[in-house]
Amino acid sequence: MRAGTPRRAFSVAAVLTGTTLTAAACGSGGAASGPGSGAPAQSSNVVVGATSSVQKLDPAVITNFLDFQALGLIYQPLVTLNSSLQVAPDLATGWKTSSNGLSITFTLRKGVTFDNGSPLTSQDVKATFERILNPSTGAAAASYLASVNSIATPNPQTVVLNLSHPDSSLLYGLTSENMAIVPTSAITAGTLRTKPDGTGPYKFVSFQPNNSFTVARNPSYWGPAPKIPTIEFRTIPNEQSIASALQAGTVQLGLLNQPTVVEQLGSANLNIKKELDLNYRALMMQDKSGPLANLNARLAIACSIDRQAILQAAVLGKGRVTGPVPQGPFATNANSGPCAKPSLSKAKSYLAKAGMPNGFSFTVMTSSELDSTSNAQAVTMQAELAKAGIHMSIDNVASSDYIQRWLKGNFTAALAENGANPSPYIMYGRYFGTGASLAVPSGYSSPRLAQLLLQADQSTSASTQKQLYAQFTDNLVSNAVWIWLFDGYDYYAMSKSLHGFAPSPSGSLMSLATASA
Amino acid sequence: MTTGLEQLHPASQRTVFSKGSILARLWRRPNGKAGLIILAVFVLLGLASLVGLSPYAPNAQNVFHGLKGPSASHLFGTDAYGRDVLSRVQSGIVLSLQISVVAVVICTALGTLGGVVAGYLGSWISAAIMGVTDLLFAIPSILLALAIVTALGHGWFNSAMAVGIGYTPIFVRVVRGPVLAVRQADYVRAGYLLGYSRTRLLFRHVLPAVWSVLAVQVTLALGWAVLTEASLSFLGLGPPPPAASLGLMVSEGTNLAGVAWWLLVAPAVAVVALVVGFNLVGDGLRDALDLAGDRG
Amino acid sequence: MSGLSVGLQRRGVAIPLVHDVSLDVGAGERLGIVGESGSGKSLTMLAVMGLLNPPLCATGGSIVLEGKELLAGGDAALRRARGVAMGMIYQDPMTSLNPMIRIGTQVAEGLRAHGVGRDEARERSRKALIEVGLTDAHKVERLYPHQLSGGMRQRVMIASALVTAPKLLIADEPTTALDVTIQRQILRLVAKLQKERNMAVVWATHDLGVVAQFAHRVAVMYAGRVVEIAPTRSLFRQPEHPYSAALLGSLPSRATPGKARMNQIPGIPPDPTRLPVGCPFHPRCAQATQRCRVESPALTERRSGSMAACFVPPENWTRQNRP
Amino acid sequence: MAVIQSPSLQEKVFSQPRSRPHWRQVSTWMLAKVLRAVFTLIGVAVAVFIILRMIPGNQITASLGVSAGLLTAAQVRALDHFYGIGEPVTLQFWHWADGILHGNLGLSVQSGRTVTSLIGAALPVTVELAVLSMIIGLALGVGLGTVAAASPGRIGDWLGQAVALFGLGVPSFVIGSGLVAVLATVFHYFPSSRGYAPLGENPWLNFQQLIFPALTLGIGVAAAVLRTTRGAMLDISRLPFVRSATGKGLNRRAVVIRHILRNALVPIVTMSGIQFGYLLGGTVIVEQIFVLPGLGRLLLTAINEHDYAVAQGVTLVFAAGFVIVNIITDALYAVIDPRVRS
Repeated sequence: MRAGTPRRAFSVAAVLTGTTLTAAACGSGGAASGPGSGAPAQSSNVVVGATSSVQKLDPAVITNFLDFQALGLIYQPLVTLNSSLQVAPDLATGWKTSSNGLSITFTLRKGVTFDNGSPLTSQDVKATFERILNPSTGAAAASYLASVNSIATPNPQTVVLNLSHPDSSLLYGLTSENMAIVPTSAITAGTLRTKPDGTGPYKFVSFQPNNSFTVARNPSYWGPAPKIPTIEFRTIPNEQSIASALQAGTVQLGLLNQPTVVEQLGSANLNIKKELDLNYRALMMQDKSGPLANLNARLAIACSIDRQAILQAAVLGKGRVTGPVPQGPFATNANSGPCAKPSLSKAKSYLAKAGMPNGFSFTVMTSSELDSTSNAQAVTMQAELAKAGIHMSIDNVASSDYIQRWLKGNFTAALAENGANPSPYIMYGRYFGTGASLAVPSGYSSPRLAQLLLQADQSTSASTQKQLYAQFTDNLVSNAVWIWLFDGYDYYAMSKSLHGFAPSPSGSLMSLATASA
Repeated sequence: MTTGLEQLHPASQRTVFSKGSILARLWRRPNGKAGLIILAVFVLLGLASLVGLSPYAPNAQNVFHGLKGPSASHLFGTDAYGRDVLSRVQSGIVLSLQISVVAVVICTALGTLGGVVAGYLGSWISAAIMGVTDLLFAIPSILLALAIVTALGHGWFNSAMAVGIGYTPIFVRVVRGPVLAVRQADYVRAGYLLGYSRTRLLFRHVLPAVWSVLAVQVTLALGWAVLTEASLSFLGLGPPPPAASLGLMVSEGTNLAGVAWWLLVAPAVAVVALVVGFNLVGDGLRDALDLAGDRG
Repeated sequence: MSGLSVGLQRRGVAIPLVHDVSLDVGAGERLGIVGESGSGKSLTMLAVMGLLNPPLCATGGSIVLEGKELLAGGDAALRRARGVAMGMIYQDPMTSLNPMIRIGTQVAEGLRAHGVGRDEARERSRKALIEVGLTDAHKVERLYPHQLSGGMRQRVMIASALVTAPKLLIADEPTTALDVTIQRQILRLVAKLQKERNMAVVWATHDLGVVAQFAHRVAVMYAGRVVEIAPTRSLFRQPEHPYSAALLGSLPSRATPGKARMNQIPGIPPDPTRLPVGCPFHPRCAQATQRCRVESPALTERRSGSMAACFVPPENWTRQNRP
Repeated sequence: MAVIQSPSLQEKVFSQPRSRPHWRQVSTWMLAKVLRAVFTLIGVAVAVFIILRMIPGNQITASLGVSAGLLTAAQVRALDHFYGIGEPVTLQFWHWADGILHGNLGLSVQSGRTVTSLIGAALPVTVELAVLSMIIGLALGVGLGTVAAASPGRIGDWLGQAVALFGLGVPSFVIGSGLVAVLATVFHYFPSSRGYAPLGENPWLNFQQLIFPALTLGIGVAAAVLRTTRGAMLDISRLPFVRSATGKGLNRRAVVIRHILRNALVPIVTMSGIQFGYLLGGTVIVEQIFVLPGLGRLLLTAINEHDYAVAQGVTLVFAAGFVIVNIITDALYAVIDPRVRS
């Protein structure tokens, strides 16, 4: 589904946040940045061209990448990620973790109002979180709040989360746009599915499914007044057409993924920025039965695969080979482990150790609907593996099939594009933690992994965490639990008239709030 | 007596099934000749890849040699993954023909059965069949195919099913008309009066009258099937990649038309050639068999 | 009309279908043309009207109407002559009227095409309808052809041919599709109108009974040729061509004309594209001599005032073929 | 032979009308048509309902993707209830059918809007596209077909045949993709990048946005109509009444238009009706290529997102459109052909 389905509609936990790059750091004091501040009318409107369309308006249940980006301009969570992917203030100006790690106290920002005019209070935060935890909301993001026992609101500006156990990843979870604070009145009225009501620099104007989504400047925004009067997200399914719309000047910011299209734009009168996305591609394997239950067989696969070639095939080399944690404070070294560099002789020796010197066969499940590059990855991988005598057949299925089989673990191996997070616990707790909800698709479990994750999450010392996560990822790689492949770029092509926009590694478009056109 | 009756039978005097004669008549028609030539060129081009006569394996990648224009080593250039476009188009033709032929077999079988039964038996069976036909007509065929492929999943056979079922109602109608007419024709009534069994009349008299209509319709259906299959895979509902499906190649080519026009042009030409080829042969056949009316 | 030939044009080669036919008809005269189906009657009539559709076309000869040459005059001259100078009644009244257009419009159409105003055209066409016996013309003109009977349609056809008051009326087997009583009526009607207007009428038919009743003169056609032209009386009394004689012989009684009787002539009419060498009738002719097999006879004057194309004078005929 | 396969044109033109010659019976005939159409629509509703439920997965996985795995059992139960997928299928169908009878096509589970409002927004786009395509197709098809039939074997005829060959042979997605590629890369022009402009708001931009997709679809219609027109006119021009009209001294133009074309209208209308059906299907592809927010795009997205109510509603609308066009076609016969009317 080239046009209908966005490339990353179904990434697990694509953790996106409203990253207010300047506002979060400087508070309301940083308003004097950029030309013509205080005279916001000087900027013209901006049209953002994207291949996908906004699908849902309720922040608690969105999964589509563009939904995160568009609603990020309207809704804000308590905390956000800054450009180095660390937790930074947003609607909460500060937070304090109790010494035993069992409670976190947030101080809410003053002078914040929702679009309906009501002021932000701790009651809204409590109601928002309780709504997410309510099963009938159906919010997958409820898992972020798994450690929360109770929510207290000692006063309108203070929220206390009482935890069942220390949980350092909770803060990272709270940066998700799914955790954005919504007004109690809208929850009661049940209007959130059709009428967004947030605290961000922009407010909702109109939504035509499959066509456009428009927001306008929020005059009562607590941060620096946005300059661009309205921002429209327009669906243009073909990247080539986005490119021509950029050149024609009908679109000011194009969200692109295809390096070929971007290369073609190089000579045009446009600025192009790129940012590693917060996703990673991996070959997930079911390690409990079949040929891949054999560690040496998995290592043989790992050693046969040239990840650089796969990167080249999938995205023309525009990206980075990666390990389990691609970015952030706990990022892993992509070139560690027994098979960081491809080696045919190593692969052969692993095969011999596995008792299958002549290789073996297995099938990989892919869905080019979900990830348009998966086919190129698979075909390249197939050729690499064949050199070592491993025969991999490709089963490319429709997205609905893929999801169904993935959830049931009904595959031997699968090429996946999964959402990453600066917190390894958030990324992998669901796969390898105790009682992990995605233990079935993960296909591998070991008490050691679960223990490392838990220890790291409950540790209050940053250095201990770093050390424990390093052990965790080493364990993953040396056991070839999965094979981590690469991290690609997101491209932002913008007309020269768009000033002050800087993409963020989280994919947030929040800097549009301080940009001008 | 029997021979006398058989002579009355219009179809028996024709040599519709003597292959040489039909081909020769087709060849004498300018449209038939052009169609046969086009089809021969492209079908042979496709079939050549089956016996290993394509320059490269259709899925062989050379990622460091992607998006190169036409050259001596790659006549139609390479795609983004460095695959040889000519080889992929060749294998795309095979896939397209494979799906189309199976689809046409399906719709011919279903449609002829339905049309003969509806036309010959009459009564409530006929009403039921025509009701289903109406229903299938009322859902635009591409939507029908879309729903079927989505429901059954991707794969060449499911594509063939989807395309075939979409065309079946046309066959039902095309077959039912002549069957009805023949059933009421004097020579069949005469046969009935002579005490021939219904089955005998059906096979000796009714069906032969339908052959030539069917021959034309099958050819046109092939063109239609190629077109629909390509449309489906253009929408991403065809056989999944890495299978070289012509529609999908066009779709991918559109995205890269600015950097690599050959990615769009080569598969598009192949689709068009197949469709036009089948249409021309169908027209030629209609002229050669002298079927009046029913144009377009 | 002289030396008219009609051919089937195919890939630049003309296959002749009508050979060198010369006929003339004067004002107030009724000329009958008889012949079997496929003898070239209709083609000749259509050629005169210039209504041959490709690939058929007039390949030679000339058609002169009131001193004006039509074949050489081009389409425009022909078009002006149609309707005004000559009108035609066609073989099949069922299909010769446009099913989608009201009768009144169809009759008036010929007038409108020649510059007559709308109201006048309607007036005259109504009159013409009344003239042909459709007395409730104001009703008929609002009807469509399918609402009329065969006889009525034929009357409408006659009305639309006569409405422009042509000098020459060509009737191409106009009664074939009608039953006998209606045939009679139509025949009488045309005869009456012909007399009133002093028109020239050419009436093509395969029905000798019609000819006997109607025509002043008769031309007999066989295989695209005129084989005999004679005043009606003399033809019936003394046919000068064996074919004419055979035709007459196939009539058991003049009161019961019938197509099936024609089969009494042995053999079948020749394929026009594969005519035998010599006289085209010789394979079926009891009188044929050696000469007939190699040479084609031309029309020659006979004592009786007829013209016939036969080498063998009736005196020399064997008994069985005499009328 | 030809007679047996299908009635010859002569028979078709001169056959007795299908209906009995009383207006009351004509209206019964129309009533029967409408009744049959209603049954067809019910059939379509049932068929679509079943087919959609054969698609693997459900609204939850369609909505959340693999994140659905993160849901707790309680959440899954709540969502089952919300989407109404916990109920037996028959009951689901009953609820849906009951809603339709009350003018309620249901709720889009993805966007939270009513299906009626989504269709209400998309329908005008598709109708406009279809009508524009039909106009282009008919103008080109009947025009060129008449020229071709009037001069068989001449330049006009060859041109017509070439257009027909092109229109029938080149799939709309190829034409559309080609147009987009050329417009975008050569002219840097992509009208839809400015967002869909409704006809009432910005007619000029609306025209720019619709003309290329309408051309894409119209070419196919034109090709089929052209061939029908040409064929029917050639056949009709051999019929006796054409000769008799010529014999009255009418000029060629009057004969061609008043007599030949007039009689060819019935097959042309038939073919146009059939083409309209194909055209409705074609809008799915063309709306996708040219980014028009019409029914086709709505349907495609709905199927992908398992938005059953939307997909069902849109398919019903498509089928209703088809059925309505059929009825209009039948009514047109009566307008054109006096024999049907009387």
